[in-house]
Amino acid sequence: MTRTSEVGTRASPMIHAILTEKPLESLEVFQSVGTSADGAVLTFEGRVRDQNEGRRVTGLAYEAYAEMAERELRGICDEAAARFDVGAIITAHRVGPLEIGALSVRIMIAAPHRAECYEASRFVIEELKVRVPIWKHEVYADGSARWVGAAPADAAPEPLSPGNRASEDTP
Amino acid sequence: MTRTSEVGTRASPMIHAILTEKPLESLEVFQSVGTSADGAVLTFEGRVRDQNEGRRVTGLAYEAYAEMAERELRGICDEAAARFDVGAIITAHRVGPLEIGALSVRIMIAAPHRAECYEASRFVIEELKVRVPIWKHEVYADGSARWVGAAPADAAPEPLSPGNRASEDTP
Amino acid sequence: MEGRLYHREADPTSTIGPIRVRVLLFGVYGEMGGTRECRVSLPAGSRVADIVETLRGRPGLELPEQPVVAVNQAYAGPEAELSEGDEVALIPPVAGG
Amino acid sequence: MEGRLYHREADPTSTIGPIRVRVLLFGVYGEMGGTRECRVSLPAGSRVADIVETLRGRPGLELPEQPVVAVNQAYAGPEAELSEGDEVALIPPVAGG
Repeated sequence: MTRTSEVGTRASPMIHAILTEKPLESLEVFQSVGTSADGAVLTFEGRVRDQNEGRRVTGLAYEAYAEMAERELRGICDEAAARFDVGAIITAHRVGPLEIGALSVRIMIAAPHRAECYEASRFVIEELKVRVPIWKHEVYADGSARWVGAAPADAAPEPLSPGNRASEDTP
Repeated sequence: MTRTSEVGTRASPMIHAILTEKPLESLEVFQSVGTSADGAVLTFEGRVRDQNEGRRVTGLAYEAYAEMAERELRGICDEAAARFDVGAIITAHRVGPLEIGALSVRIMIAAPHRAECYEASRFVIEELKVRVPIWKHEVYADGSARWVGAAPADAAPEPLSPGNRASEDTP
Repeated sequence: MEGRLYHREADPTSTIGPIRVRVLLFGVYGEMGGTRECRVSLPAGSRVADIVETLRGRPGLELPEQPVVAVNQAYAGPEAELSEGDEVALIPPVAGG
Repeated sequence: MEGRLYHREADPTSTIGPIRVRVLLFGVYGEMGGTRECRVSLPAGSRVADIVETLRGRPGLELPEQPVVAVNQAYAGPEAELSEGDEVALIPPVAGG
Protein backbone atom coordinates (compact mmCIF):
# COMPACT_ATOMS: atom_id res chain seq x y z
CA MET A 1 0.00 0.00 0.00
CA THR A 2 3.03 2.27 0.00
CA ARG A 3 2.84 4.69 -2.88
CA THR A 4 5.43 6.74 -4.66
CA SER A 5 4.44 10.21 -5.71
CA GLU A 6 6.20 12.32 -8.27
CA VAL A 7 8.47 14.02 -5.78
CA GLY A 8 9.65 11.81 -2.97
CA THR A 9 7.74 8.97 -1.35
CA ARG A 10 4.46 9.21 0.47
CA ALA A 11 3.22 7.16 3.35
CA SER A 12 0.18 4.91 3.02
CA PRO A 13 -3.02 6.65 2.04
CA MET A 14 -5.34 7.88 4.76
CA ILE A 15 -8.35 5.58 4.95
CA HIS A 16 -11.52 5.87 7.01
CA ALA A 17 -14.62 3.70 6.74
CA ILE A 18 -17.40 4.81 9.02
CA LEU A 19 -20.97 3.84 9.89
CA THR A 20 -22.78 6.48 11.89
CA GLU A 21 -26.20 7.67 12.99
CA LYS A 22 -25.02 11.30 12.79
CA PRO A 23 -25.57 13.58 9.79
CA LEU A 24 -22.61 13.02 7.46
CA GLU A 25 -22.10 16.76 6.97
CA SER A 26 -21.07 16.99 10.61
CA LEU A 27 -18.20 14.51 10.45
CA GLU A 28 -14.81 16.06 11.17
CA VAL A 29 -13.03 13.45 9.10
CA PHE A 30 -14.16 15.11 5.86
CA GLN A 31 -12.68 18.47 6.81
CA SER A 32 -9.11 17.87 5.64
CA VAL A 33 -8.68 15.14 3.07
CA GLY A 34 -5.43 14.46 1.27
CA THR A 35 -2.18 16.40 1.16
CA SER A 36 -0.67 19.10 -1.00
CA ALA A 37 0.45 16.34 -3.38
CA ASP A 38 -3.20 15.59 -4.16
CA GLY A 39 -4.36 17.78 -7.03
CA ALA A 40 -7.82 16.27 -7.31
CA VAL A 41 -10.58 15.67 -4.78
CA LEU A 42 -13.81 13.94 -5.72
CA THR A 43 -16.77 13.73 -3.37
CA PHE A 44 -19.69 11.45 -4.07
CA GLU A 45 -22.84 11.96 -2.03
CA GLY A 46 -25.98 9.88 -2.00
CA ARG A 47 -29.09 11.75 -0.94
CA VAL A 48 -32.46 10.44 0.11
CA ARG A 49 -34.77 11.02 -2.83
CA ASP A 50 -38.44 11.87 -2.54
CA GLN A 51 -39.29 9.09 -4.98
CA ASN A 52 -38.22 5.57 -5.88
CA GLU A 53 -39.44 3.44 -8.76
CA GLY A 54 -42.31 5.82 -9.36
CA ARG A 55 -43.54 5.95 -5.77
CA ARG A 56 -43.47 9.02 -3.54
CA VAL A 57 -41.19 8.40 -0.55
CA THR A 58 -42.01 10.12 2.74
CA GLY A 59 -39.62 8.41 5.15
CA LEU A 60 -36.64 6.11 5.21
CA ALA A 61 -34.35 4.20 7.54
CA TYR A 62 -31.15 2.28 6.95
CA GLU A 63 -30.43 -0.87 8.94
CA ALA A 64 -26.91 -2.30 8.96
CA TYR A 65 -25.09 -5.38 10.14
CA ALA A 66 -22.85 -2.86 11.82
CA GLU A 67 -19.61 -4.72 12.51
CA MET A 68 -19.63 -6.53 9.19
CA ALA A 69 -20.67 -3.44 7.23
CA GLU A 70 -17.79 -1.44 8.63
CA ARG A 71 -15.41 -4.32 7.97
CA GLU A 72 -16.60 -4.70 4.34
CA LEU A 73 -16.47 -0.96 3.78
CA ARG A 74 -12.94 -0.84 5.11
CA GLY A 75 -12.02 -3.77 2.87
CA ILE A 76 -13.38 -1.96 -0.18
CA CYS A 77 -11.40 1.18 0.68
CA ASP A 78 -8.22 -0.85 1.19
CA GLU A 79 -8.78 -2.55 -2.15
CA ALA A 80 -9.32 0.79 -3.87
CA ALA A 81 -6.13 2.14 -2.29
CA ALA A 82 -4.19 -0.88 -3.55
CA ARG A 83 -5.55 -0.50 -7.09
CA PHE A 84 -5.42 3.26 -7.56
CA ASP A 85 -2.82 5.88 -6.72
CA VAL A 86 -4.76 7.87 -4.14
CA GLY A 87 -3.83 9.93 -1.09
CA ALA A 88 -7.01 9.49 0.91
CA ILE A 89 -10.27 7.57 0.89
CA ILE A 90 -12.86 8.65 3.41
CA THR A 91 -16.19 6.82 3.30
CA ALA A 92 -19.14 7.15 5.63
CA HIS A 93 -22.61 5.62 5.50
CA ARG A 94 -25.44 6.77 7.67
CA VAL A 95 -27.75 4.37 9.52
CA GLY A 96 -31.03 4.86 11.32
CA PRO A 97 -33.89 7.13 10.24
CA LEU A 98 -33.13 9.75 7.55
CA GLU A 99 -35.12 12.67 6.23
CA ILE A 100 -35.74 13.35 2.55
CA GLY A 101 -32.70 15.15 1.15
CA ALA A 102 -30.35 13.91 3.90
CA LEU A 103 -27.02 12.36 2.90
CA SER A 104 -27.02 8.57 3.08
CA VAL A 105 -23.42 8.09 1.97
CA ARG A 106 -20.37 10.24 1.32
CA ILE A 107 -17.21 9.02 -0.40
CA MET A 108 -14.34 11.49 -0.58
CA ILE A 109 -11.20 10.63 -2.51
CA ALA A 110 -8.05 12.71 -2.89
CA ALA A 111 -5.40 11.77 -5.43
CA PRO A 112 -2.52 13.37 -7.29
CA HIS A 113 -4.49 13.14 -10.55
CA ARG A 114 -8.16 13.18 -11.42
CA ALA A 115 -8.37 9.89 -13.31
CA GLU A 116 -7.62 7.93 -10.15
CA CYS A 117 -10.19 9.96 -8.22
CA TYR A 118 -12.99 9.05 -10.61
CA GLU A 119 -11.96 5.42 -10.86
CA ALA A 120 -11.51 4.92 -7.12
CA SER A 121 -14.75 6.75 -6.30
CA ARG A 122 -16.78 4.70 -8.74
CA PHE A 123 -15.14 1.52 -7.53
CA VAL A 124 -16.04 2.25 -3.90
CA ILE A 125 -19.69 3.12 -4.53
CA GLU A 126 -20.28 0.18 -6.87
CA GLU A 127 -18.67 -2.29 -4.46
CA LEU A 128 -20.52 -0.73 -1.54
CA LYS A 129 -23.85 -1.27 -3.24
CA VAL A 130 -23.06 -4.94 -3.83
CA ARG A 131 -21.15 -6.03 -0.75
CA VAL A 132 -21.88 -3.90 2.27
CA PRO A 133 -24.68 -5.35 4.43
CA ILE A 134 -26.97 -2.33 4.70
CA TRP A 135 -30.71 -2.35 4.07
CA LYS A 136 -33.16 0.39 3.26
CA HIS A 137 -36.67 0.56 4.63
CA GLU A 138 -38.86 3.01 2.73
CA VAL A 139 -42.21 4.47 3.78
CA TYR A 140 -44.47 5.75 1.01
CA ALA A 141 -47.05 8.49 0.68
CA ASP A 142 -49.88 5.92 0.68
CA GLY A 143 -48.80 4.68 4.13
CA SER A 144 -47.26 1.43 2.90
CA ALA A 145 -43.65 0.48 3.60
CA ARG A 146 -41.13 -2.06 2.36
CA TRP A 147 -37.57 -3.22 2.48
CA VAL A 148 -36.00 -2.03 -0.77
CA GLY A 149 -34.52 -4.74 -2.97
CA ALA A 150 -36.21 -7.51 -1.01
CA ALA A 151 -37.43 -9.95 -3.62
CA PRO A 152 -40.07 -12.53 -2.78
CA ALA A 153 -38.69 -15.99 -2.06
CA ASP A 154 -39.72 -17.45 -5.40
CA ALA A 155 -37.72 -14.79 -7.25
CA ALA A 156 -34.53 -16.58 -6.15
CA PRO A 157 -32.01 -13.73 -6.45
CA GLU A 158 -28.41 -14.54 -7.34
CA PRO A 159 -26.42 -15.38 -4.25
CA LEU A 160 -24.05 -12.61 -3.27
CA SER A 161 -20.52 -13.46 -2.36
CA PRO A 162 -17.22 -11.61 -2.33
CA GLY A 163 -16.48 -13.31 -5.65
CA ASN A 164 -19.71 -12.04 -7.18
CA ARG A 165 -18.78 -8.40 -7.57
CA ALA A 166 -19.84 -5.54 -9.72
CA SER A 167 -17.40 -4.76 -12.48
CA GLU A 168 -15.12 -1.87 -11.76
CA ASP A 169 -15.58 -0.55 -15.28
CA THR A 170 -17.80 2.49 -15.31
CA PRO A 171 -20.67 2.04 -17.73
CA MET B 1 -33.21 20.64 -22.29
CA THR B 2 -36.48 19.76 -20.59
CA ARG B 3 -36.14 16.53 -18.67
CA THR B 4 -38.62 14.06 -17.39
CA SER B 5 -37.98 12.54 -14.00
CA GLU B 6 -39.54 9.38 -12.67
CA VAL B 7 -42.42 11.15 -11.02
CA GLY B 8 -43.74 14.16 -12.89
CA THR B 9 -41.76 16.53 -15.09
CA ARG B 10 -38.91 18.74 -14.03
CA ALA B 11 -37.88 22.09 -15.37
CA SER B 12 -34.55 22.63 -17.11
CA PRO B 13 -31.49 21.82 -15.02
CA MET B 14 -29.90 24.60 -13.01
CA ILE B 15 -26.65 25.64 -14.70
CA HIS B 16 -23.98 28.06 -13.54
CA ALA B 17 -20.60 28.66 -15.15
CA ILE B 18 -18.44 31.09 -13.21
CA LEU B 19 -14.98 32.63 -13.39
CA THR B 20 -13.96 34.33 -10.20
CA GLU B 21 -10.99 35.68 -8.28
CA LYS B 22 -12.65 34.68 -4.99
CA PRO B 23 -11.95 31.42 -3.14
CA LEU B 24 -14.33 28.84 -4.55
CA GLU B 25 -15.30 27.60 -1.09
CA SER B 26 -16.97 30.95 -0.48
CA LEU B 27 -19.36 30.82 -3.44
CA GLU B 28 -23.01 30.74 -2.40
CA VAL B 29 -23.99 28.94 -5.58
CA PHE B 30 -22.58 25.64 -4.27
CA GLN B 31 -24.70 25.74 -1.12
CA SER B 32 -27.87 24.21 -2.51
CA VAL B 33 -27.44 22.13 -5.64
CA GLY B 34 -30.19 20.01 -7.13
CA THR B 35 -33.61 19.07 -5.84
CA SER B 36 -35.11 16.23 -3.82
CA ALA B 37 -35.37 14.26 -7.08
CA ASP B 38 -31.56 14.18 -7.29
CA GLY B 39 -30.27 11.16 -5.40
CA ALA B 40 -26.62 11.69 -6.30
CA VAL B 41 -24.29 14.66 -6.01
CA LEU B 42 -20.72 14.55 -7.29
CA THR B 43 -18.22 17.30 -6.61
CA PHE B 44 -14.91 17.47 -8.42
CA GLU B 45 -12.29 19.83 -7.04
CA GLY B 46 -8.93 20.70 -8.53
CA ARG B 47 -6.38 21.84 -5.98
CA VAL B 48 -3.06 23.59 -6.50
CA ARG B 49 -0.38 20.96 -5.98
CA ASP B 50 3.01 21.62 -4.48
CA GLN B 51 4.66 19.87 -7.40
CA ASN B 52 4.30 19.49 -11.15
CA GLU B 53 6.30 17.25 -13.44
CA GLY B 54 8.84 16.64 -10.72
CA ARG B 55 9.39 20.30 -9.82
CA ARG B 56 8.48 21.90 -6.51
CA VAL B 57 5.84 24.58 -7.05
CA THR B 58 5.79 27.58 -4.71
CA GLY B 59 3.33 29.88 -6.43
CA LEU B 60 0.75 29.94 -9.17
CA ALA B 61 -1.59 32.22 -11.07
CA TYR B 62 -4.33 31.52 -13.60
CA GLU B 63 -4.90 33.92 -16.47
CA ALA B 64 -8.12 33.70 -18.46
CA TYR B 65 -9.62 35.16 -21.60
CA ALA B 66 -12.46 35.97 -19.27
CA GLU B 67 -15.46 36.53 -21.55
CA MET B 68 -14.60 33.65 -23.84
CA ALA B 69 -13.70 31.33 -20.96
CA GLU B 70 -17.05 31.90 -19.29
CA ARG B 71 -18.83 31.43 -22.61
CA GLU B 72 -16.99 28.16 -23.34
CA LEU B 73 -17.57 26.90 -19.82
CA ARG B 74 -21.27 27.65 -20.10
CA GLY B 75 -21.35 25.88 -23.47
CA ILE B 76 -19.75 22.79 -21.94
CA CYS B 77 -22.29 22.76 -19.10
CA ASP B 78 -25.18 23.17 -21.55
CA GLU B 79 -23.80 20.32 -23.63
CA ALA B 80 -23.48 18.10 -20.56
CA ALA B 81 -27.06 18.93 -19.54
CA ALA B 82 -28.29 17.97 -23.00
CA ARG B 83 -26.39 14.66 -22.96
CA PHE B 84 -26.99 13.49 -19.41
CA ASP B 85 -30.07 13.43 -17.19
CA VAL B 86 -28.92 15.87 -14.52
CA GLY B 87 -30.67 18.30 -12.20
CA ALA B 88 -27.84 20.81 -11.75
CA ILE B 89 -24.38 21.62 -13.07
CA ILE B 90 -22.46 24.25 -11.16
CA THR B 91 -18.94 24.97 -12.36
CA ALA B 92 -16.51 27.61 -11.16
CA HIS B 93 -12.88 28.27 -12.08
CA ARG B 94 -10.68 30.58 -10.11
CA VAL B 95 -8.39 33.14 -11.76
CA GLY B 96 -5.57 35.30 -10.42
CA PRO B 97 -2.94 34.24 -7.87
CA LEU B 98 -3.61 31.05 -5.89
CA GLU B 99 -1.88 29.53 -2.91
CA ILE B 100 -0.74 25.91 -2.70
CA GLY B 101 -3.72 23.78 -1.71
CA ALA B 102 -6.30 26.32 -2.92
CA LEU B 103 -9.14 25.17 -5.14
CA SER B 104 -8.61 26.02 -8.81
CA VAL B 105 -11.84 24.51 -10.07
CA ARG B 106 -15.01 23.03 -8.64
CA ILE B 107 -17.62 21.11 -10.63
CA MET B 108 -20.75 20.07 -8.76
CA ILE B 109 -23.33 17.88 -10.44
CA ALA B 110 -26.65 16.67 -9.04
CA ALA B 111 -28.63 13.98 -10.81
CA PRO B 112 -31.36 11.45 -10.06
CA HIS B 113 -28.83 8.61 -10.44
CA ARG B 114 -25.10 8.31 -9.90
CA ALA B 115 -24.09 7.10 -13.36
CA GLU B 116 -25.09 10.43 -14.90
CA CYS B 117 -23.22 12.32 -12.18
CA TYR B 118 -19.95 10.57 -12.94
CA GLU B 119 -20.37 10.84 -16.68
CA ALA B 120 -21.38 14.49 -16.67
CA SER B 121 -18.65 15.44 -14.19
CA ARG B 122 -15.94 13.74 -16.21
CA PHE B 123 -17.29 15.27 -19.41
CA VAL B 124 -17.15 18.78 -17.97
CA ILE B 125 -13.62 18.54 -16.57
CA GLU B 126 -12.20 16.89 -19.70
CA GLU B 127 -13.81 19.45 -22.00
CA LEU B 128 -12.76 22.29 -19.70
CA LYS B 129 -9.13 21.21 -19.91
CA VAL B 130 -9.25 21.19 -23.71
CA ARG B 131 -11.48 24.11 -24.63
CA VAL B 132 -11.62 26.77 -21.96
CA PRO B 133 -9.05 29.55 -22.53
CA ILE B 134 -7.32 29.59 -19.16
CA TRP B 135 -3.57 29.50 -18.62
CA LYS B 136 -1.44 28.58 -15.65
CA HIS B 137 1.72 30.38 -14.66
CA GLU B 138 3.82 28.42 -12.19
CA VAL B 139 6.66 29.65 -10.01
CA TYR B 140 9.14 27.04 -8.78
CA ALA B 141 11.30 26.62 -5.72
CA ASP B 142 14.44 27.47 -7.73
CA GLY B 143 12.99 30.90 -8.59
CA SER B 144 12.19 30.09 -12.20
CA ALA B 145 8.71 30.41 -13.66
CA ARG B 146 6.86 29.30 -16.76
CA TRP B 147 3.53 29.10 -18.50
CA VAL B 148 2.39 25.50 -18.12
CA GLY B 149 1.74 23.64 -21.35
CA ALA B 150 3.46 26.27 -23.45
CA ALA B 151 5.43 24.30 -26.00
CA PRO B 152 8.30 25.90 -27.90
CA ALA B 153 7.34 27.10 -31.38
CA ASP B 154 9.06 24.23 -33.18
CA ALA B 155 7.00 21.68 -31.25
CA ALA B 156 3.97 22.65 -33.37
CA PRO B 157 1.15 21.47 -31.10
CA GLU B 158 -2.08 20.28 -32.65
CA PRO B 159 -4.41 23.17 -33.33
CA LEU B 160 -7.30 23.26 -30.92
CA SER B 161 -10.77 23.82 -32.22
CA PRO B 162 -14.28 23.01 -31.09
CA GLY B 163 -14.12 20.02 -33.42
CA ASN B 164 -10.92 18.77 -31.82
CA ARG B 165 -12.30 17.60 -28.51
CA ALA B 166 -11.31 15.12 -25.90
CA SER B 167 -13.36 11.97 -26.01
CA GLU B 168 -16.12 11.84 -23.46
CA ASP B 169 -15.22 8.26 -22.66
CA THR B 170 -13.52 8.01 -19.31
CA PRO B 171 -10.18 6.21 -19.59
CA MET C 1 -28.23 -1.56 15.12
CA GLU C 2 -28.67 -5.18 16.24
CA GLY C 3 -31.93 -4.71 18.08
CA ARG C 4 -33.23 -6.74 20.96
CA LEU C 5 -31.97 -10.15 21.93
CA TYR C 6 -34.30 -13.09 21.60
CA HIS C 7 -33.16 -16.46 22.83
CA ARG C 8 -35.34 -18.93 21.06
CA GLU C 9 -34.86 -22.28 19.43
CA ALA C 10 -35.87 -22.20 15.78
CA ASP C 11 -36.29 -25.97 15.77
CA PRO C 12 -36.67 -27.59 19.24
CA THR C 13 -35.91 -31.05 17.86
CA SER C 14 -32.36 -30.00 16.99
CA THR C 15 -31.31 -29.26 20.57
CA ILE C 16 -29.62 -32.68 20.67
CA GLY C 17 -26.99 -31.33 18.26
CA PRO C 18 -23.64 -30.59 19.79
CA ILE C 19 -23.09 -27.12 18.26
CA ARG C 20 -25.03 -23.98 18.94
CA VAL C 21 -24.88 -20.93 16.68
CA ARG C 22 -26.29 -17.45 16.93
CA VAL C 23 -28.49 -16.49 13.98
CA LEU C 24 -29.10 -12.91 12.86
CA LEU C 25 -31.98 -12.07 10.53
CA PHE C 26 -31.65 -8.66 8.85
CA GLY C 27 -34.03 -6.47 6.89
CA VAL C 28 -36.96 -8.28 5.34
CA TYR C 29 -35.84 -11.60 6.82
CA GLY C 30 -36.15 -10.21 10.32
CA GLU C 31 -39.59 -8.88 9.45
CA MET C 32 -40.73 -12.20 7.96
CA GLY C 33 -39.17 -14.30 10.70
CA GLY C 34 -40.67 -12.20 13.48
CA THR C 35 -37.29 -11.73 15.19
CA ARG C 36 -33.90 -10.27 14.46
CA GLU C 37 -31.94 -12.86 16.37
CA CYS C 38 -32.25 -16.46 17.54
CA ARG C 39 -30.09 -19.42 18.57
CA VAL C 40 -30.04 -22.69 16.71
CA SER C 41 -28.52 -26.04 17.67
CA LEU C 42 -27.19 -28.30 14.94
CA PRO C 43 -25.34 -31.60 14.66
CA ALA C 44 -21.58 -31.28 14.62
CA GLY C 45 -20.25 -30.95 11.07
CA SER C 46 -23.26 -28.96 9.90
CA ARG C 47 -22.71 -26.53 7.02
CA VAL C 48 -24.28 -23.26 5.97
CA ALA C 49 -26.71 -25.13 3.70
CA ASP C 50 -27.91 -27.13 6.71
CA ILE C 51 -28.75 -24.14 8.84
CA VAL C 52 -30.53 -22.54 5.89
CA GLU C 53 -32.73 -25.65 5.62
CA THR C 54 -33.36 -25.55 9.35
CA LEU C 55 -34.37 -21.89 9.18
CA ARG C 56 -36.76 -22.56 6.31
CA GLY C 57 -38.88 -24.32 8.95
CA ARG C 58 -39.43 -21.03 10.71
CA PRO C 59 -43.01 -19.79 10.10
CA GLY C 60 -43.15 -16.78 7.77
CA LEU C 61 -39.49 -16.83 6.85
CA GLU C 62 -39.52 -17.22 3.08
CA LEU C 63 -35.96 -17.62 1.84
CA PRO C 64 -34.67 -17.76 -1.72
CA GLU C 65 -33.16 -21.02 -2.98
CA GLN C 66 -29.69 -20.01 -1.90
CA PRO C 67 -29.79 -17.02 0.44
CA VAL C 68 -26.64 -15.00 1.05
CA VAL C 69 -25.09 -15.93 4.37
CA ALA C 70 -22.27 -14.50 6.45
CA VAL C 71 -20.48 -16.50 9.10
CA ASN C 72 -18.65 -14.48 11.72
CA GLN C 73 -19.11 -11.32 9.64
CA ALA C 74 -17.67 -12.65 6.39
CA TYR C 75 -19.57 -13.97 3.39
CA ALA C 76 -19.65 -17.77 3.33
CA GLY C 77 -20.77 -20.28 0.70
CA PRO C 78 -23.28 -23.11 1.34
CA GLU C 79 -20.51 -25.64 1.97
CA ALA C 80 -18.81 -23.64 4.73
CA GLU C 81 -18.70 -25.67 7.96
CA LEU C 82 -20.11 -24.25 11.17
CA SER C 83 -18.55 -24.30 14.62
CA GLU C 84 -19.80 -23.86 18.15
CA GLY C 85 -20.55 -20.20 18.87
CA ASP C 86 -20.54 -19.03 15.25
CA GLU C 87 -22.50 -15.93 14.34
CA VAL C 88 -24.56 -16.76 11.25
CA ALA C 89 -26.27 -13.86 9.47
CA LEU C 90 -28.87 -14.16 6.74
CA ILE C 91 -28.29 -11.29 4.35
CA PRO C 92 -31.22 -10.18 2.21
CA PRO C 93 -30.42 -8.17 -0.94
CA VAL C 94 -28.35 -5.23 0.25
CA ALA C 95 -29.47 -1.68 -0.50
CA GLY C 96 -26.86 0.72 0.85
CA GLY C 97 -25.60 3.80 -0.94
CA MET D 1 -7.77 39.96 -16.65
CA GLU D 2 -7.10 41.75 -19.94
CA GLY D 3 -4.28 43.96 -18.78
CA ARG D 4 -3.13 47.26 -20.23
CA LEU D 5 -3.97 48.58 -23.64
CA TYR D 6 -1.20 49.04 -26.17
CA HIS D 7 -2.01 50.65 -29.49
CA ARG D 8 0.77 49.55 -31.77
CA GLU D 9 1.01 48.40 -35.34
CA ALA D 10 2.61 44.99 -35.60
CA ASP D 11 3.52 45.67 -39.22
CA PRO D 12 3.61 49.35 -40.20
CA THR D 13 3.46 48.55 -43.95
CA SER D 14 -0.01 47.10 -43.52
CA THR D 15 -1.62 50.35 -42.38
CA ILE D 16 -2.87 50.83 -45.93
CA GLY D 17 -5.24 47.92 -45.38
CA PRO D 18 -8.84 48.83 -44.95
CA ILE D 19 -9.63 46.67 -41.89
CA ARG D 20 -8.32 47.03 -38.38
CA VAL D 21 -8.56 44.28 -35.80
CA ARG D 22 -7.75 44.12 -32.12
CA VAL D 23 -5.26 41.38 -31.25
CA LEU D 24 -5.02 39.74 -27.83
CA LEU D 25 -1.95 37.72 -26.85
CA PHE D 26 -2.51 35.43 -23.87
CA GLY D 27 -0.19 33.47 -21.61
CA VAL D 28 3.22 32.71 -23.08
CA TYR D 29 2.38 34.58 -26.29
CA GLY D 30 1.87 37.78 -24.35
CA GLU D 31 5.16 37.20 -22.57
CA MET D 32 7.03 36.49 -25.82
CA GLY D 33 5.36 39.30 -27.74
CA GLY D 34 6.03 41.84 -24.99
CA THR D 35 2.38 42.92 -24.89
CA ARG D 36 -1.03 41.47 -24.16
CA GLU D 37 -2.85 43.54 -26.74
CA CYS D 38 -2.20 45.37 -30.01
CA ARG D 39 -4.02 46.58 -33.12
CA VAL D 40 -3.28 45.35 -36.59
CA SER D 41 -4.43 46.66 -39.97
CA LEU D 42 -4.90 44.20 -42.82
CA PRO D 43 -6.16 44.29 -46.41
CA ALA D 44 -9.87 43.64 -46.77
CA GLY D 45 -10.61 39.93 -47.22
CA SER D 46 -7.77 38.89 -44.92
CA ARG D 47 -8.16 35.59 -43.09
CA VAL D 48 -6.98 34.19 -39.77
CA ALA D 49 -3.94 32.68 -41.51
CA ASP D 50 -2.97 36.13 -42.78
CA ILE D 51 -2.98 37.80 -39.40
CA VAL D 52 -0.98 34.88 -37.98
CA GLU D 53 1.67 35.49 -40.65
CA THR D 54 1.64 39.22 -39.87
CA LEU D 55 2.11 38.52 -36.18
CA ARG D 56 5.03 36.20 -36.86
CA GLY D 57 6.91 39.36 -37.78
CA ARG D 58 6.64 40.57 -34.20
CA PRO D 59 10.03 40.26 -32.46
CA GLY D 60 10.12 37.48 -29.86
CA LEU D 61 6.69 36.07 -30.71
CA GLU D 62 7.46 32.49 -31.67
CA LEU D 63 4.25 30.84 -32.87
CA PRO D 64 3.61 27.21 -33.80
CA GLU D 65 2.86 26.37 -37.43
CA GLN D 66 -0.87 26.74 -36.89
CA PRO D 67 -1.61 28.49 -33.61
CA VAL D 68 -5.07 28.26 -32.10
CA VAL D 69 -7.02 31.44 -32.76
CA ALA D 70 -10.34 32.80 -31.56
CA VAL D 71 -12.24 35.49 -33.42
CA ASN D 72 -14.76 37.41 -31.37
CA GLN D 73 -14.45 34.87 -28.53
CA ALA D 74 -15.09 31.76 -30.59
CA TYR D 75 -12.52 29.34 -31.98
CA ALA D 76 -11.86 29.99 -35.67
CA GLY D 77 -9.95 28.04 -38.33
CA PRO D 78 -7.17 29.53 -40.53
CA GLU D 79 -9.59 30.20 -43.37
CA ALA D 80 -12.02 32.29 -41.32
CA GLU D 81 -12.37 35.77 -42.82
CA LEU D 82 -11.77 38.83 -40.69
CA SER D 83 -13.88 41.97 -40.50
CA GLU D 84 -13.32 45.51 -39.31
CA GLY D 85 -13.27 45.67 -35.52
CA ASP D 86 -12.84 41.94 -34.92
CA GLU D 87 -11.23 40.76 -31.70
CA VAL D 88 -8.58 38.21 -32.62
CA ALA D 89 -7.06 36.20 -29.76
CA LEU D 90 -4.01 33.97 -30.01
CA ILE D 91 -4.61 31.04 -27.70
CA PRO D 92 -1.55 29.17 -26.43
CA PRO D 93 -2.10 25.63 -25.10
CA VAL D 94 -4.77 25.97 -22.43
CA ALA D 95 -4.06 24.76 -18.89
CA GLY D 96 -7.19 25.28 -16.81
CA GLY D 97 -8.58 22.80 -14.33
